[in-house]
Amino acid sequence: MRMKKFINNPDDLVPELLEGFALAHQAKVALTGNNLVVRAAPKPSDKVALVTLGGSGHEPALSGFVGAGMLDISVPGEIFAAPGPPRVLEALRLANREAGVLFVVLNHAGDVMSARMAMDLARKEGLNVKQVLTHEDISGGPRDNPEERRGLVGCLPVIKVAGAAAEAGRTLDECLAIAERMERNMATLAVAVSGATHPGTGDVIAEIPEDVMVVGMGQHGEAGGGTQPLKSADETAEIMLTALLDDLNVKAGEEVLVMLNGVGATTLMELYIVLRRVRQLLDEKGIALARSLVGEYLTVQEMGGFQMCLARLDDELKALWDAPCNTPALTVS
Amino acid sequence: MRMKKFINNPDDLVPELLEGFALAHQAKVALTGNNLVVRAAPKPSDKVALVTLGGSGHEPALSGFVGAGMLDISVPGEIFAAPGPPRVLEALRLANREAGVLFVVLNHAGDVMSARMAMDLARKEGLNVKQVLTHEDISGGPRDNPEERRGLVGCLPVIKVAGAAAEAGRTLDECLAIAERMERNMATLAVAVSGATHPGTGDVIAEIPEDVMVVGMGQHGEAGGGTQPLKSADETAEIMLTALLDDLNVKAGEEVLVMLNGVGATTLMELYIVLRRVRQLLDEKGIALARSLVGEYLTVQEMGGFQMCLARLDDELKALWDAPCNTPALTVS
Amino acid sequence: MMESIGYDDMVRMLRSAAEAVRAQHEMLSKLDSAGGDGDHGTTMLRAMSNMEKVIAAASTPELKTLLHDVGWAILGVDGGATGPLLGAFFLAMAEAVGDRDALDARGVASLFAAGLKGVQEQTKARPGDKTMMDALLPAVEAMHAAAERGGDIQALLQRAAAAAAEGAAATAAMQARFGRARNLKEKSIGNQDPGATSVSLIFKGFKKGIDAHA
Amino acid sequence: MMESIGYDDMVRMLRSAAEAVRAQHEMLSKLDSAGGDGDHGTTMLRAMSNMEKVIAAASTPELKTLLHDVGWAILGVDGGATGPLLGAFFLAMAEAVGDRDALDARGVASLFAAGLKGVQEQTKARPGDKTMMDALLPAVEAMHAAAERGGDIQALLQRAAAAAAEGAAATAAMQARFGRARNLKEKSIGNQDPGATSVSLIFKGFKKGIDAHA
Ligand SMILES: Nc1ncnc2c1ncn2[C@@H]1O[C@H](COP(=O)(O)OP(=O)(O)O)[C@@H](O)[C@H]1O
Ligand SMILES: Nc1ncnc2c1ncn2[C@@H]1O[C@H](COP(=O)(O)OP(=O)(O)O)[C@@H](O)[C@H]1O
Ligand SMILES: [Mg+2]
Ligand SMILES: [Mg+2]
Ligand SMILES: [Mg+2]
Ligand SMILES: [Mg+2]
Repeated sequence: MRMKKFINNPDDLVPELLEGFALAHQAKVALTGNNLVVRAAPKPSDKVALVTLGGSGHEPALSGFVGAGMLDISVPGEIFAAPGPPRVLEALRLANREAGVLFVVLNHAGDVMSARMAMDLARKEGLNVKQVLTHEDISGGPRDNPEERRGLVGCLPVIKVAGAAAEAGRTLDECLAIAERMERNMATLAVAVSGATHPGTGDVIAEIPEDVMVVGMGQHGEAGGGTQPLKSADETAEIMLTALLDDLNVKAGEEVLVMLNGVGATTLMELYIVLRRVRQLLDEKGIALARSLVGEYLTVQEMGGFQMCLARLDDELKALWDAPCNTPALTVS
Repeated sequence: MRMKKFINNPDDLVPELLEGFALAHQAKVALTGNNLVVRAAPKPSDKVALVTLGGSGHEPALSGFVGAGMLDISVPGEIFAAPGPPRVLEALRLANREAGVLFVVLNHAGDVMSARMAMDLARKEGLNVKQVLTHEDISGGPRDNPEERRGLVGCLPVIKVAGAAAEAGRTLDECLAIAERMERNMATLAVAVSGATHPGTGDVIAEIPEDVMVVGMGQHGEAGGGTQPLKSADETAEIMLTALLDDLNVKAGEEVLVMLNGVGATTLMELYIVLRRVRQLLDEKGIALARSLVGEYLTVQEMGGFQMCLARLDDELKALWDAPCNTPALTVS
Repeated sequence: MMESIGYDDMVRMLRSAAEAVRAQHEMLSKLDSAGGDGDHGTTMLRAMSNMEKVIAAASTPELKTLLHDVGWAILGVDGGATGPLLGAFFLAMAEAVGDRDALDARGVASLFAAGLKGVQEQTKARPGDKTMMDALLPAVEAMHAAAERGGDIQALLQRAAAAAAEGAAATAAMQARFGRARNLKEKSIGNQDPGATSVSLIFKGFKKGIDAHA
Repeated sequence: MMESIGYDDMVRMLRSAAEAVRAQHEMLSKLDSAGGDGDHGTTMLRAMSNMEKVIAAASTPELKTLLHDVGWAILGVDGGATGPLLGAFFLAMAEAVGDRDALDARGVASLFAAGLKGVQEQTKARPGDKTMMDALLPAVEAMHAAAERGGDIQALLQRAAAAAAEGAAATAAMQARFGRARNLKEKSIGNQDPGATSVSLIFKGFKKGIDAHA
């Protein structure tokens, strides 16, 4: 059976999708010769630049966050595979400036390795780059073992607040501190109900039995999550929110952001139903749902499921979250 | 087998999803007591108001287009079912103003009937309402038989340009003329590769055999389309674009808008690949791809497939398309 | 022989129609699955329970108010094609009944004829198009013929129910030209139309409601 | 007995390694499907053809340039874990080879030891963690031992290939602690590690490349 995707030669997936992406969003982004995604209108060079890297196949992430108020450059890799260090190094060179470069890396083995190597080379060249690592997937292990925690959709709030800080003219160290504060104050959990097909190989990347859901599913259908009977929207919301609140130790009176990120086949309809329950539960606990974001931001092809990201907000983070941005995947005006 | 959706009692689908929708987008929209979706900040009453109606389960459509620059009120119905005339009439009453109300109706039997009845009652009450009907699905029949043509994602450009005209203070007749000009100059074709589940009943709403795609699929998986072997992205793009160009009789030197609307499980990755091919084909024909829009705007649950909407643009329509808007599903700034 | 019906009879008829539909709603959805979107049973269920609520809440025993409220309540169902058509049916009857509080056989027949006209204002569907019209029109015509022949309302409702059932059955052989099923073209042949089937159930219910009390 | 290798030998070794990997890339992806994301074979294929292109395009016959370009070309593969690790291996060898244009057995052993160190700078994985390290480390150690015992580079590569194959086979019994497969926890036991298998194929290729010409 052929996979039911509108693609051509699987070897051309990434260049073809990037060509269409740049075309669709030509007012906001552009492609360089070696497929780095940059802003159509570059940020003034006296402001800190933001760079990230990551595998493709998760559209709109991560290149969808390139634009005013968020990223300056994204380095897209192959399908589900981090880009190699040479292109990452080129991106860092391209972004380099006196004000400095903040490099946002999601905790996945390939990304981290590629980033580390590029950072080593960048430092040798005297580039002014600092790195923030996102690892907020609580299914990976306890909070004090951050290396085991993957980076999921939490990259978005980190990029958003650090991007806003950069736009506001904050220094590299300030941007880094803001990114790290956001990072420390967030937690994500994913649930999946149905698998997806790897568009390059045609392999099913997470087969999930009937009547079952997997809580703790990784960004590419990596196994390891807790399999349990399918639950209602309300029950699922409660299971996930409870785990996240526990992990972050959120107390009554605090303010939070909740992001619900559909990973593919799960509808907005469902995410809205879940958000409604999240609010009810937070109300009961006296925690304020200060901000929310519902949509598809970091997908896993046509997988069914979603990621719930909870983040504790302070006044500064809230203001940065609200700051305008204008990217293909997120616009705040 | 239970359907793999995060829902609760199927009877509560619509109120629950609307509650979450309004919560997620509270800066832009609000819910009235009887679940009309209105703007959070109403438009000045000296400007024409835009109202639409339609079944739920197609999120973000249609309520996702309520906000500055587009709709004033949307009347969401049950899952895949038009709202009854009483709530439509209430929406028309709520929107009514001296400047008038433009009522956008998609050509589906239930919507049309409900709209007609509400319009009759509205006229009896002396409300100042004019209606535009969208019916751009070329699979329904030839151009001179518009009643047979369903309204698909073409509602979006119509709402966009008419909404921008209203915002600019144009009269009701002008807004209507603009909406009708956009409507006459567009054509849509849908392709589906995999079915979806009706969230209310659990029924599969379009079973599509392996290795097959259906060109001309309706918005709810209504049968009637042409079944053919699954094609590559490039071939599918060509089949669809050729049919649309033919229907609209677009000539070299003209400018078009192309919208690719993912209906559920089909990824942005695929849509970008298709858009890239659309541009190549238009280039070959000397037709300018003046604008494009790629995303999920009018979905059919987790169905796999997409709608391609082609629209001929003139300078005025282009300017209205580019005008700012700020709605849950579309933001232009 | 029942020569006249009043408010209470109408209430019985309506309640019995609701029961008849409720008993068969799964079958109705199944019929709709074949060519439409499979929701007709659910929609009819909602329409009928809206109707029952209105009946239970009625404060003044006026036919006009009853029929109007029933029509409006059915319109309030988000039911695609069904709501507006069936709602228009009752609204037109309310209009026609005026301030009468009792109806003889001719009165009943012309009341239903007015209902039919209300539906026809909403749709161009004609007999043979495989819609609810294929049950409704023969039922109303049968009423008219029965009223010409004599004054018994039981007989009149009996004829109407039989004609509606026959009309609904005949839709199986038709090709749909209205509603979602028309997209099926020739493939729509073979299935009985759900809307016509509902109408026949409603007329069956009207008859039963009167019979049970006669 | 082969006492020394130069630029042409290295080219033969690398080309033969590419062939060995290419012949087995489907098996490599299959191994990766069990615990990872099933792309290891594809990634290795890309890495190897990048390597071949660089070799074909080389203009000056210097070992240092060759190894550096190979390392950089492999890094250029968007290959998740594999690119950086394997790339680092060759880059570190390039650094270590300096401007030598020929290597004796000890030289070869220490060159590969430098490569290993380059990899270790990129990952904390140790033998027993079920990664490519389980093939690479024994292979490099076997080279060292072989070089101590005598100067035959063929024998040295023979020992290295055998040790890598053994190390790769042993990963089947291990629980993954690095890479995507670590998410599987105990369930990762039973499958041979794809990265270790690649390394053993590469060493097999090195040996064959020399043997064929010796
Ligand atoms: N234009 C029309 N005119 C008359 N009857 C119609 C029309 N469209 C649909 N119907 C009737 O409605 C029935 C379907 O009702 P229902 O399933 O409740 O609505 P929908 O098709 O909107 O889901 C059809 O079987 C048919 O009898
Ligand atoms: N942190 C690590 N240290 C050492 N080797 C690793 C590490 N992570 C992965 N590997 C090796 O890489 C192999 C997987 O390679 P590949 O599939 O190409 O990369 P990815 O896992 O990113 O898809 C594993 O079998 C393992 O041998
Ligand atoms: Mg990979
Ligand atoms: Mg319906
Ligand atoms: Mg129906
Ligand atoms: Mg892999």
